[in-house]
Amino acid sequence: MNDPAPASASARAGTRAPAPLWRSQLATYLGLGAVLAGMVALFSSLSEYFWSAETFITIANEIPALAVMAVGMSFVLIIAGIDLSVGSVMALAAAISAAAIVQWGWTVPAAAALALATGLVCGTITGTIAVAWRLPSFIVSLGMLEAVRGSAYLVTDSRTQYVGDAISWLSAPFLGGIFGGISVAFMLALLLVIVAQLVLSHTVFGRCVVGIGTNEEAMRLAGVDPRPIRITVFAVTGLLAGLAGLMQSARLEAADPNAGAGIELQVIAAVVIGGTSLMGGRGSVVNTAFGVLIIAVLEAGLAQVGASEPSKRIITGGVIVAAVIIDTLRQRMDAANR
Amino acid sequence: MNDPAPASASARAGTRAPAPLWRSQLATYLGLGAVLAGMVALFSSLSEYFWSAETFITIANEIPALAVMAVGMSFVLIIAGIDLSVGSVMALAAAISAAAIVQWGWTVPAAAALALATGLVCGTITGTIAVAWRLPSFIVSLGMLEAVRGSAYLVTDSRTQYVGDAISWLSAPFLGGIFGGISVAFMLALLLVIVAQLVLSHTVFGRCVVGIGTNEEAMRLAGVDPRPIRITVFAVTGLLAGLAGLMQSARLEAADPNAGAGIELQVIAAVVIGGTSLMGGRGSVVNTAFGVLIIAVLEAGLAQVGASEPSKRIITGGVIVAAVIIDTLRQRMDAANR
Amino acid sequence: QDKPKIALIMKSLANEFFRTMEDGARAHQKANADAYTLLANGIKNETDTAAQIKMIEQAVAQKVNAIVLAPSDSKALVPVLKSAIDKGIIVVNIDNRLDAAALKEKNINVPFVGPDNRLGAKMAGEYLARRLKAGDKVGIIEGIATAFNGQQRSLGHHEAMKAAGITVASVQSGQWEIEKGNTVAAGMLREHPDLVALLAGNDSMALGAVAAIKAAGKTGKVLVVGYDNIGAIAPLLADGRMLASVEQYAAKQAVFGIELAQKAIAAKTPQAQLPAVMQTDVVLSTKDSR
Amino acid sequence: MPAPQALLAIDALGKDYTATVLDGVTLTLNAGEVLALTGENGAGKSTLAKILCGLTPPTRGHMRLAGQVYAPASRRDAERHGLRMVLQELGLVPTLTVAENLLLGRLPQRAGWLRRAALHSAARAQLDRIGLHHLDPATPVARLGLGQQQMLEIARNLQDDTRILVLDEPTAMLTPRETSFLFEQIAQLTARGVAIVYVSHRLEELRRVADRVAVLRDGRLVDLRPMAGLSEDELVQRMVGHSVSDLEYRPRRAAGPVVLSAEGLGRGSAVQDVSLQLHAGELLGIAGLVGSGRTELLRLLFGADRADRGCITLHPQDRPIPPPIPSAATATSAASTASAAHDGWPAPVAMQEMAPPAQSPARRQTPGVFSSPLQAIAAGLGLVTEDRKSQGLLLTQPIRINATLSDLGAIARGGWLQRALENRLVQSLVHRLGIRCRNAEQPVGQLSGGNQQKVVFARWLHRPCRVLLLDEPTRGVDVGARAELYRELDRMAAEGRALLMVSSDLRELMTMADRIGVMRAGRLVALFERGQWSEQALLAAAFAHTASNPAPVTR
Ligand SMILES: Nc1ncnc2c1ncn2[C@@H]1O[C@H](COP(=O)(O)OP(=O)(O)OP(=O)(O)O)[C@@H](O)[C@H]1O
Ligand SMILES: Nc1ncnc2c1ncn2[C@@H]1O[C@H](COP(=O)(O)OP(=O)(O)OP(=O)(O)O)[C@@H](O)[C@H]1O
Ligand SMILES: [Mg+2]
Ligand SMILES: [Mg+2]
Repeated sequence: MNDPAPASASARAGTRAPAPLWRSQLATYLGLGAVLAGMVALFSSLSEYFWSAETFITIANEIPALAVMAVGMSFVLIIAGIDLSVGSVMALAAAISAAAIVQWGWTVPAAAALALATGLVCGTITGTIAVAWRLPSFIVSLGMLEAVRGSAYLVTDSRTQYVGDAISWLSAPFLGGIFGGISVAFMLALLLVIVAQLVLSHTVFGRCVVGIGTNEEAMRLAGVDPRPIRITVFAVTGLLAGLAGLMQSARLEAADPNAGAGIELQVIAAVVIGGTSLMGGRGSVVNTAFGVLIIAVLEAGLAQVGASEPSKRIITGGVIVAAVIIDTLRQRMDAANR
Repeated sequence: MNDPAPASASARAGTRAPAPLWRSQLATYLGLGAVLAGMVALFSSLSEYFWSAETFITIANEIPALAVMAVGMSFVLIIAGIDLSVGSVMALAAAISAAAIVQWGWTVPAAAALALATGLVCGTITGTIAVAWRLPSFIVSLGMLEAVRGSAYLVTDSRTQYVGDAISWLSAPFLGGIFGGISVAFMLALLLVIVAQLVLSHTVFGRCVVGIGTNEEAMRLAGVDPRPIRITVFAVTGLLAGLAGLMQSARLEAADPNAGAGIELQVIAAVVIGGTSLMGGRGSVVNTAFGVLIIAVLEAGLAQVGASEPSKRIITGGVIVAAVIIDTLRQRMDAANR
Repeated sequence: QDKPKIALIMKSLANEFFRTMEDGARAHQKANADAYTLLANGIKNETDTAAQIKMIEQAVAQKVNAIVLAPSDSKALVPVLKSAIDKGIIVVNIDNRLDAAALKEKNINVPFVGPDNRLGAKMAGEYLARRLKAGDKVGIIEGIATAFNGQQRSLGHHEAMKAAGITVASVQSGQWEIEKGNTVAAGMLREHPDLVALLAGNDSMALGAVAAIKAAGKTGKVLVVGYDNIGAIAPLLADGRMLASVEQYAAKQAVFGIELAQKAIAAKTPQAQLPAVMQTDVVLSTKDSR
Repeated sequence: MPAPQALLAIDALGKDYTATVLDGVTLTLNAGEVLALTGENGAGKSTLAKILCGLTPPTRGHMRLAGQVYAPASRRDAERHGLRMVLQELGLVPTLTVAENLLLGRLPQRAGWLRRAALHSAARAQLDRIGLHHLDPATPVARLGLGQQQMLEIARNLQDDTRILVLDEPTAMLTPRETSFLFEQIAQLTARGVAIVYVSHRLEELRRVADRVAVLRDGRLVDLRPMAGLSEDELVQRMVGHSVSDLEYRPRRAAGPVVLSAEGLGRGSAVQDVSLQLHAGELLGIAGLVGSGRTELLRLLFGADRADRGCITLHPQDRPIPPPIPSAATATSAASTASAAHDGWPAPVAMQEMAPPAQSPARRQTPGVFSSPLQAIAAGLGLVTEDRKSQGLLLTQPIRINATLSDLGAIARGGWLQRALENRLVQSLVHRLGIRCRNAEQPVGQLSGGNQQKVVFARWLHRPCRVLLLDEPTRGVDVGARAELYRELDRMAAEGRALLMVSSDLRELMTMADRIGVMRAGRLVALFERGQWSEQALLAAAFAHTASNPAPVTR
């Protein structure tokens, strides 16, 4: 009909322009960045050789498996699920590819594909069961944790499989070492973090993941079927756990059926330190990467300092909580200033 | 206008009168009861000696520690929290009481009180940190898991402490064996389950726990301060983990600083199998007890059958998922019939 | 010139055996404070091979002169050791022997200082067999099946039983833990009421077995042997609830390893020329030997 | 005029979040009076109410209660002083029972143990007061409809020790019957000397209950005067700053061909044998009492719940629906969703055949109904949900994400979101509906109630759907914005869409609808044509106990 009165319209509609996106994005990394910097400074002062390119390269080459699984777990937590089976899946994928290379004489690419496929299948099973019967993913993935670990024992006959350097190109220096000794696996993990962040914040799929994690019913009524999306998230997480298994056996040149026992808590810790909520709907992959770094630096630093086992545990526990407290306080400050 | 039409009124308020409370309550145990019965039948057919008083008494005496922790965990999950530190707290409580008895020469009651106090303090710390900074209890309790385990190593100097039969009255037959060999600990756990269920459904505290787990903001607005209730739930869970530690060292006559590593997942599994939601607001302690029984019977049965490690794992995983599926289907049928 | 720096990397320091090992090493370092500095580390749980590799890498990054290692896995650690050796670091293997084939494939020589787990287990088994008669039934509670020393101990137990004509009715894993050992033992006792002995792969599981025997009301009727001779079992050995355990001098193993590394550093012996094996003692520990 | 001793005196009260939302509000409240508080969405009404009841502290200013300085630290504290509030947003705990919710925070107990008998009798008494005689106090709240929940929320605050009762849009979800129960209670309370602060957008209600009216605009008190003698037009003028004419007489819209017809639709006892036809270009209103099954019916039509019986048929249409916001949509939606809508349907088909072939044959499917909202949306339906909090919105997410939720295809290319496109679209929606917010990045949870409702509506505004189902779409929306929503509905109808609107506001239905169906106890009991209805007749149909009413007139 007629025009809305201009005065009232402008009063009602958005007044201030939002702060530039990149600035608010960058600010979210401040808290965890500070924790990380503090830890590096502390360990450098405690241990003679900590502040060295070698140390950092070593750390960089240690994290890909954890990082890759944490990327998948970020999506799982954002969609308000949880996946406890990643450690087992990682072990099974490594074991199967080792068996394929050593026992069945497969070529390396075929075996690698098999490892990834194994992870994919495991993840798909978890996701499908959880979705089909609308069960909590906690319990489904706990069941998978046990069953998949059992399968890993079965495949390897409970013995570590020696693979040799067939797939060690994954852990070899990237581009013949132009970045120091930074490995191919690290570069792959880095790439994955970036791609995953883009997918999360810039694709329809990512938007649906966030939406389902926030309010599944609202998404359903908005015409998004949550089921295939949920399954996809678990399937991809399985796939990434499979990739982590490959990375691990490339580095160890062996597949240990016990590998990754209990690593799920570490993976989840990394994601949660990165500010992703266990209740779903909120999270960032880049922050997860910070969480991974914090855990890796802590572990490496404590080992270099040669802390006793009890103090290692106590310090680790303290740092995990402190990191989250600092990050939370920073976020609140930030929210108050907006 | 004033009198509501009888016809329309009855149509609105749900036409049929609700079934008597006890009947619908009993019905919720059907699904898990069936799973349990199925498992017992299966193991009895597989093993000559499974169907015997001895077996059941042994199982009964193995479960108190798990059951007691699961009671606490039920409350934690209902309030939409999680406590990963129960295993560590159990170990620390056992270790401290062992040290008190063996090294410092304390009397048994004093040492037992110390164990309970230790658990209470650990739980209170977890709860208080989570509440004070509004942090996810997952991450706080993960920190505590590490820190408390470290303390257990510190107290025991990483060595298993031999306690002997100082506190073995806890695992001794109840009332001199009038119930066969059923132990004092089992009776205590049974009592706790009953009391906890009553507290949950018949006290103001229990109703507040359910309310906070469902909609914390609504409770706050209704004038219920969620913070002390949250802290209490974690504190009690710590206390119960301390009690579990005592039960454990009474039974094994030794306190192992590594005891209960990873048991948190088992405890949570028992609670979730019992139908308690990880998202909070829903749960029953009696159903948790069923979950504990399922896990205990499964473990004992597999050990008795002498299954190989891989098959143990695979079967365990399968049963956990199957139990939850069956229970879910039964609940849905029930809801549809109402 | 700095003192040489030696890294001692063990399995779980939460495990009594390795705590003893660590204590021995620290005492030795204290006594030789001007000869070398020690960096002792252990992993969180015994199977966390990846974590142990990280520790080796951190040690290399810290430019240690020698690494004394109790590997958590006999194959998976070999590649990282090879790269350490290539950097001129002396590597000595203690406790759990590295896989010969893997070493050969990498073309390296790593001296082993340690006990023969199979022999130790066999000794315990033979001591037990003397109290039993042919045709008796026993159960074996093994450690984690993937662990090399677990496998070795099981082999030793089996060998001794076979030699004496005793039937092994059941073999299950107690995952090295007291609680799991207890559950498994209880199951075996119910399933085989005529079981006369339990052979445990370590003392924690033996403790669990003793509790299971008590719960089944069979104290004194079922014999138990363990392994490692931890402090907590002393009262059990004394009153006969456990028959025997195996002492393998944890403290000494690390010290021998360190001394070997020290000598090699001092004499600038290349890794390839180090002796292949230095067997350490395993001794039966019984009521009488204490 | 006002008694010398005012019960509550508010002096220069102000509140800042990041922006100032309330400033310099000064007014007094006398015992036994009803003060109506009105104003546009986001004017600060709820904020003022919350300050009164201790839910949030004021940034500036102070209050005096019966002469004493009054600065409540919490809702608890305010309640101790006798100030109670019915919140705009429901604050019930769905897993607890009706009785427990009613007495939450003061459950009868002995040494911590609940006294169930006392609890239920106290709850019973409170329920009776507000006309919920039939409700079992032991029912879990999760099983109640929204309207009943709203009644509970009110019942919860009808306490004997109340001195001031603040009602924040208590009737937004209520039908005349419930509303009159509420007004009875208000009369009793004021007779006892209780002061009432009544927030509402329903102007005719204000006339019925209020003694004085206070108008807020942009956080400032712009008017405060006795209700008597004030015309509605004047009131609107003061609220919005210009007059709004939504009461004009409107002729019946020209109905197009049938777009959707439902035959014998039913689910359990909530909806029984509903048959209706939706025509292109007209608006069918649905009236009925709280809990009469209106929401359930919409959910069945939309596939949000599965119907037990019945059949839905979609009919083809020659006239394509143009994308409603050309600026943003033309460029993009062509690729994905719009094309489907443009093609139209080949022939009248039952839903069964409409279902995508991907549907697994193994799954049992009642012939002819939608089995999921996805199917319904693909077929050109849309639903503005009733419960915006639990079913409509992603509360923690920004407006931007919420507003574009139902048509992500329109702002994406090859699965990648086009941020610029999205921002433009959202900007235009925000302007078009006058959503009052800081910017499009503000989480919806921070918006005022009416503005949240607009966001839910916005979502369906840019999607070219043929049939739009609206469940209480103007719940909590102010008159000005309401007129804007009506304008959008008119435009949609003019474009040839079929609209089905459930509303508890009879006046709204009588203004907007071309036909009005009345539901009672799950059945569609009557259907009136424009011109044939009167408020009396509609109410009679909704209340009648017997089936002696005019049979459904289906054309
Ligand atoms: N927690 C908050 N943080 C930031 N802004 C807020 C918050 N709560 C309310 N506001 C803002 O304050 C303004 C006033 O909101 P209020 O809820 O008082 O409006 P209202 O008059 O009740 O509107 P309605 O009629 O839509 O309910 C709105 O612009 C809203 O966005
Ligand atoms: N999940 C459920 N379980 C049992 N009964 C339900 C459920 N949902 C709704 N009902 C009942 O179905 C009937 C119809 O409810 P519905 O919400 O459709 O009515 P409505 O007319 O839209 O009223 P309201 O204004 O309350 O939304 C009511 O009696 C309600 O209590
Ligand atoms: Mg409001
Ligand atoms: Mg409704």
